[in-house]
Amino acid sequence: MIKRLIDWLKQPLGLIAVGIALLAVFSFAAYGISLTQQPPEQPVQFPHQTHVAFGIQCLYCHPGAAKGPAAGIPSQAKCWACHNQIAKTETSLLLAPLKQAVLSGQPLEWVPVAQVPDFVQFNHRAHVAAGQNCENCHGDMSKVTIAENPQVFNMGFCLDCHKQVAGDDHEKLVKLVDCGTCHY
Amino acid sequence: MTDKFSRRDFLKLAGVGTATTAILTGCGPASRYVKREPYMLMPEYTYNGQSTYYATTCRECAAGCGLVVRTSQGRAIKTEGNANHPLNLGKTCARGQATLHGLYNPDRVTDPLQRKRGNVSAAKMDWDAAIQTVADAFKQYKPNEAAFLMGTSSDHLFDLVTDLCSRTGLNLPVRFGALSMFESRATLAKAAENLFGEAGLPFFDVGGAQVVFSFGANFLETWLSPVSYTRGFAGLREGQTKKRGSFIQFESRMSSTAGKADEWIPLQPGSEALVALAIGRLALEMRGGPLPRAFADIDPRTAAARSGIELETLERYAEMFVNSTGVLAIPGGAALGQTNGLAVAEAVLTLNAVADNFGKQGGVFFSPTAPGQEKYQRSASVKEMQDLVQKMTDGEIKVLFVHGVNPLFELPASLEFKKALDGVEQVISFSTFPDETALESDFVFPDHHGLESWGYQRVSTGSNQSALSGSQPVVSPFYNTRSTADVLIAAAQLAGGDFAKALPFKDEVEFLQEKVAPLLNEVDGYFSAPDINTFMASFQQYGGWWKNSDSRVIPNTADVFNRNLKAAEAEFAGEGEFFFMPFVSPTLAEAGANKPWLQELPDPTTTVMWNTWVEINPETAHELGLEDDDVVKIISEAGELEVPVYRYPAIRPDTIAIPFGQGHTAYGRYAEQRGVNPADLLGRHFNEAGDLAFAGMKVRIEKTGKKQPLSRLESIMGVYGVGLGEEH
Amino acid sequence: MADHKNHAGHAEEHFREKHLMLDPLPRGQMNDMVMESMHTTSWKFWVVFAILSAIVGYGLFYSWGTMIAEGLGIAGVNRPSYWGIFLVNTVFWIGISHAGTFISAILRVFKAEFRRPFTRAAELMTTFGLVQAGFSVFMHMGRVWLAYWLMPYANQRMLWPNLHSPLTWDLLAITTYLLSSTMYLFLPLIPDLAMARDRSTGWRKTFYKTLALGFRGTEGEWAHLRNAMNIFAFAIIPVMFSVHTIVSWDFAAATRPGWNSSIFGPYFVVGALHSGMGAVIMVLAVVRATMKHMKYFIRPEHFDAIAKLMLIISMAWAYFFFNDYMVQWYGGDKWTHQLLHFHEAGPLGWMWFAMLIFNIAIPWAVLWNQKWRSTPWIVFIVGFFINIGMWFERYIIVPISLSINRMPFTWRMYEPGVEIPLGIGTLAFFILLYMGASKLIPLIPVWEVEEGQMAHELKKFGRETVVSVSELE
Amino acid sequence: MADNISGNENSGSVSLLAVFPDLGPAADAIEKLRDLGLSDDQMNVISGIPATEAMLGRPNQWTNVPRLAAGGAVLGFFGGAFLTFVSPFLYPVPIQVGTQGIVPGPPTVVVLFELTMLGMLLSTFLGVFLDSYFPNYRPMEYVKEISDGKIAVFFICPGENCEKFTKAMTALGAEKVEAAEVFHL
Amino acid sequence: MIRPEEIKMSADESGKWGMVIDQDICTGCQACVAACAMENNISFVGEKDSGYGRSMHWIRIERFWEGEYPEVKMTPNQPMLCQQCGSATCEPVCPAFATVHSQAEQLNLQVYNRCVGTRYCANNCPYQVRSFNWRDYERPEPLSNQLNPDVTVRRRGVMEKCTFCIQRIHKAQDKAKSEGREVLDGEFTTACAQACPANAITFGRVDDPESLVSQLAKKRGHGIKHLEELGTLPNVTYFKGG
Repeated sequence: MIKRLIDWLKQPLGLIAVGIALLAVFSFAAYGISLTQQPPEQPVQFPHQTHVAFGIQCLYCHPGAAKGPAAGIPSQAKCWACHNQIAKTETSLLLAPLKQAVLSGQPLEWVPVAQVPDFVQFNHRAHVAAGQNCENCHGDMSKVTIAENPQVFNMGFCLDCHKQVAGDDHEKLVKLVDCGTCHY
Repeated sequence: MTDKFSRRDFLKLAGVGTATTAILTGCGPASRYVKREPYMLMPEYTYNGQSTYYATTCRECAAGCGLVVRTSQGRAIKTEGNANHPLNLGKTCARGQATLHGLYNPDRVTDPLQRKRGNVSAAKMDWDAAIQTVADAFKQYKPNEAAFLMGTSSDHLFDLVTDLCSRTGLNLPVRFGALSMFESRATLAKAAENLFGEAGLPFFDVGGAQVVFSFGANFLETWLSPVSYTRGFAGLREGQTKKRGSFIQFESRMSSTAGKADEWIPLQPGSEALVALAIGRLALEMRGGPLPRAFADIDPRTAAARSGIELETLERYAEMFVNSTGVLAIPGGAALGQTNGLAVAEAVLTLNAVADNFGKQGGVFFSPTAPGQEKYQRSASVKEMQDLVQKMTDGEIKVLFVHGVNPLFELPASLEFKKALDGVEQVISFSTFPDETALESDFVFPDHHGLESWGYQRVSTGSNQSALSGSQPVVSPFYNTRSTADVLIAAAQLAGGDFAKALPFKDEVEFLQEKVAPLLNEVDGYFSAPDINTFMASFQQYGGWWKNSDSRVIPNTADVFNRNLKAAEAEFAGEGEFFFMPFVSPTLAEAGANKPWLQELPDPTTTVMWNTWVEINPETAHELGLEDDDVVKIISEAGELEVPVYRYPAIRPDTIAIPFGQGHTAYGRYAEQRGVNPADLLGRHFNEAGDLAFAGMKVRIEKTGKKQPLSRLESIMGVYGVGLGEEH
Repeated sequence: MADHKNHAGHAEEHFREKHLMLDPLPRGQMNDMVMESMHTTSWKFWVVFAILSAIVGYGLFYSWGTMIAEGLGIAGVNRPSYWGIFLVNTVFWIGISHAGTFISAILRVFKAEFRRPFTRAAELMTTFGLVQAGFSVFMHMGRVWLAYWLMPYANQRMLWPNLHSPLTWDLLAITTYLLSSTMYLFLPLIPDLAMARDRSTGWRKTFYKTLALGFRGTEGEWAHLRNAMNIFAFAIIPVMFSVHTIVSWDFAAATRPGWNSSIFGPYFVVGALHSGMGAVIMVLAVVRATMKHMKYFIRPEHFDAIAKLMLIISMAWAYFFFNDYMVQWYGGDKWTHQLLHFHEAGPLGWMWFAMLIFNIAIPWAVLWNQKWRSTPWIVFIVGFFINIGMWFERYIIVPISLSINRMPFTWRMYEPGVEIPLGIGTLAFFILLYMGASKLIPLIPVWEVEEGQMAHELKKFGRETVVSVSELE
Repeated sequence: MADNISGNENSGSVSLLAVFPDLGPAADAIEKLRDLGLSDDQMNVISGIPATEAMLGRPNQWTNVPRLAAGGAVLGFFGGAFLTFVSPFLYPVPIQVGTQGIVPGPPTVVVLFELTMLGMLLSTFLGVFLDSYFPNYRPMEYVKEISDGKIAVFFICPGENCEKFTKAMTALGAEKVEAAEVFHL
Repeated sequence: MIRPEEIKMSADESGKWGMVIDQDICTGCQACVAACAMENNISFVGEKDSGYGRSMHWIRIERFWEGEYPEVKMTPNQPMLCQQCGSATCEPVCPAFATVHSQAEQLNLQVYNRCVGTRYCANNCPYQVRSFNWRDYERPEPLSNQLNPDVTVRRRGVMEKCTFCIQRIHKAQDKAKSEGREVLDGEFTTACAQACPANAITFGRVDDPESLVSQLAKKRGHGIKHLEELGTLPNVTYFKGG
């Protein structure tokens, strides 16, 4: 029985079948991996590009980036400050969750998009102070609705930039590639 | 440190931080689908990921150290000392550090509860019903049928209750705490009154002294204000006077304070007064001149014989009095907790007169009274507690309100507080924790944790400056708890009549403002303000209000030498052959057992963690055939308990010692069923000042044949050589 | 074949009885005997197999799984004994593995003819022992799922392993040794697999055919094989020495009292051989007693020969032990003295004395007697004691010595926890693998035996008949 | 190469396998075959024991194993050298541990040694595979008696004269001489 | 890539951060231990494990006894923590480069995420100040609210040790940088030094002769460094006093 199956698989048709099966497995795996790279489901389909188009600066909503480690998500009060003056807020389906959250006093549960592992101590302030623009890491927000990660925040991404920034300054390089700069 | 104003609307913060969930995943892969809740309304001064620091007051003991609490995203992260605060100058003890484990303890009372006494399970109530219950209790009973039993902190609530009671005719609140019991504060105050004509807590300037004689005072552990006395000790050693000061401790067991002494004198328990007087007399004789009356009756030879100290040693100490400046003698601890405690306190205080150090650097002062305080108010002695217990037992008290104290644990079992509770119709506990007393109450209306609370605490000793330490919430309440002050105010309003008039406040903060308002007119303050709102803002920002200048009081010493001093020896109750020496665990104190990191802190002397032990001299243990970790039964006239042995090399062979702090039957998962409570062994014996003679017991030891390994940080092999094999 | 018998025609009868090499059987018959020994399986085998499988399942896999899930807390390791029985077992199994190489490589190089029938049996021990050593060392890692970080490859961040660390050398050395000993097991096995291929049917046929790789025995194949085996025999000896030396450096390179000793390398190597020879002789005794036809191949002369080696190695071990002890005793600092005293007089002092009795006193008392040496059950017991003694030696070196350091405040005894089922699991797994292999792999290298029999003859010098060996290669 | 001469591929010639009970006759047979005009690469000996070339009177077998071993050793050495001398400098700033040099002295020797040996032994092993064309599961000339200790002399007779060769072999003691059975190994 | 001669060897240097501990005034009160645990998210391990040498204290206070009763004396309390050796024996033995020398801060780093848990470093630490996460120690809710977000929470199988509160170093450096100045001496300190009621612990720059630690070391003069004879170049100086 098994022998016959093996023999059949050795036929050209069988080989094609094997090929198709393998292809299916690989594409399924690739799909699975790509799923993990999709931006997650958010409570509000927040259109970054619209806000950027209105000329709102990143730091207006994420002021922590210039001050300390976390950029932060704006408080609902901040959203509402503008939105309760905008007529569309009353009608837009997109904005219904915001309205509901503000009125009911329940916080919106955002899903973090840009994340580093817990064993990495990242400080926004130092990076902003060093002249890094938001889009260097987070991509161009005028082109996306929900924030996406243009790249995986892994150690290579960090180190490549650190090395480049340090250039020929050895002391700076030592500081910027020191394990203890990020891991403690 | 950044100083930030706290605001009332801070309490409305709904957002809890982002980092919690992320942090919980630890070193593992960051969970991708973490939820982050933003602030509903972010305070202007807050930035995400940045810490905000709030000044408040530590409520782990009554000393009133100033804290600066680091908060992040609405969570309290770390307590640090308030560097401006005159009591602790930026320092904390271990308990102050671990207060966060009380705040975020998994076993806190989360809601108002009604329970059948003794039942662990309880029904949740809402706060309206709770307030109604309190109001009903006010109205239902006659004023003298209600009693408040309160802890030693916080003072603002005590003031509020005092106001309530005095204006409505309720019984005045009684304050109690095991720490003040073991400190024999009543004795110290009484001795001061007898000697100086004024009751108050003496302040001993250890830092300015050159020689310190301590008669049992464990001032580096829990005594009065350990943080400030530790600073004083550092000053003694570092030599504010350019010379490393000496320190001699008389104590039958080497406490961790005695461990720092240059000389530890394990004198016969009960002979402290003799020794103090003998040293004084010898010194005065060396100095020449007439002998004052106080020292006339003592015979140094007898004293030496009775105390077991060589006469030469006493003479050597007497020489120190004669030859050194800045000699200081401190009475305290177990020396006062004996039947002759008052005599000891008076003798030792009088010894200071030989050094003539009153009101001088390195000498004895009166602690400054706190701002707005007329005179030192001490908490109840155990004798006074006994009176309360008697009234309860007799059914004179119908409703008992308990806050900030856990009498079922802290009072000696021989006082039979449990039985007394049976005579009370309604017991209402305001405990934050499901402690033993809360478990025996009909209602538990949980107060906020200290870090969630408003309030103030008077600094009663340890500081040169007159200080009122301020509390403010550093985080919004974590559970459905409510400030007891608010509950009482609301209940009083609900009860109406005298009650409503007695507490005519909107809430606790308004009460606080009224209380601190007189300070607006005080001069020499750390800050001043034109109006109450500005004042409160600064009060919160700086963590209290204190005077800038040294406001210690120089005692009136006119009659000190001319009194007749009794050099009585202590009497010991019970049949046993061992003196029994309970002492407060330096790391746990009376209320630390529920905090896991305090449990994990090794005891400074034995390095034991998570348990209770009995200290027995190795020689004695050898005679009794006891090894380390053997469980023995300790039997006193009042009770018995089983506890594992720690062969302690620095204790008199005729003395055994057990730390107080463990032995809870309730109080959360970290405290329950762990260790024993030595207070169970204490009988009802008092000294002349009404303090418990806790060190006045004699006990027996019986072997049980059981073993219970003690968890020690130290190596029993490396430190004691046990198990290393015989020497070559 | 008959010719050989004729050549030996004059030999004394007892020579043939005694020496396998002088008691030739036709190759075909020997092949059949070996095949039959593999095929004959009694119910007892399966009972033991099942019991061992259960022990492996619980002791090794379930316990290890639990430990991975819960952390090393369920083991007995603590401060200061950060390494416990895990490392004891690692060293022990690496020690066991030394016997195979010693017998098949060193004895091959020195043309010790008695090695021929049991080289395979010993080499199997090398490979399977190393598997257990691997298990033991991986078990002790806190995050074993990241163990691949130790491999010398650059990860995504171009992080290479730390080549300063003795553990990295260990990894390289053990990998080298495991690979090379497996290859060295396999090369001489090819002709025997071809033999088995020619004589089996069904799945066994497929199995042997696959493993035999198409070996026929042409001149070229033999020449390549011979060459390779020669290279291996020489090259694997330094690898073997280096492995246990490096294992000893895990300890000797540390700045710890009692460990930092330059004699540890050879001391460990000799110790490894000591336990390894003990284990070989135990295995041979069991194989001889339980498997069909093995009494023909494994004879008292072999036990005699191995036991002689054991005696010599025991003496060498005693020499190195004393050497280490003497130097530490004489020149050691106070911590070293404390440690030596602790070894002898501490709570586990009995272990130190047992070690000396098992490793020195018992072998010396028994193995001087040729009759006892030639009695399998006696040498089995001696081998058993040596292995216990050597395990004790490692226990003294690892957890007991770790108990004492330069910070007396941290001294503490070590009490094993889940290490015990794990350790028993590795032992059971070793036996299980061996039992399985004994049914799948020809335990006797028939071609080597035949080659030896061809080379041996009896020769008369005057009145005396002696065995003479021709060098065939 | 002699291993692979195959009658099937040389159409018109016949492969024969003469099975001898012992080395001596086999060596004689080879001598005889040579006398009969066969060259050394037209014959091969298949045996169950490693009979040396000298025993059979055959030219030395060429084997690449020692050379491959040496080559592998060199490769291994360079691998080790890469790890020890190069890999520490592949970081932006070399990682410092203790006060040991970035390239530590004695540990370098250890790593070099282990990787050299690993390279050598691996390549020796692979050398056997390469030189012997292992694994090889194609049908080959073989008789099972070989693993019973018989010596088979395998040769190619150039077609017409096979009778002559068979006779000669039988005369020298061949137990059987037959057209080489293609044996599915 | 840079050339080897550019690598600084800390043997020639005095280190950067250091500590001075005055054992004469250390009262053994454990405030430093508690402060350290709170600051650094150290797990508590419970009675059984803590009594079996598995407590996670990054700093422990050692005390011994001298003499026999009644002449017995407690030796000066000795806070023992990672000495941040200039030539640390823990570093070379880690096969995974999980414990390395920070060339920027001259500290011994323990990189938790690189640690595979061989525990060789702990064996080789002469001070025995490394603690290992033997289990995933439970931290029941809501205790985790107290966790310091600046410090990684360690899980089972990872070695950890005192970091000289490197998160505070970084914070101070970041603050100083944002204000365009150097970090001032005493601007920040470690959690243990901050809590110590006796001020027995002083932390600062040992390579700055003007800093308080350097001044103290100079003033007291006869400080000792533990196990200095092993060549570990520890950066913690002890004063026994008395």
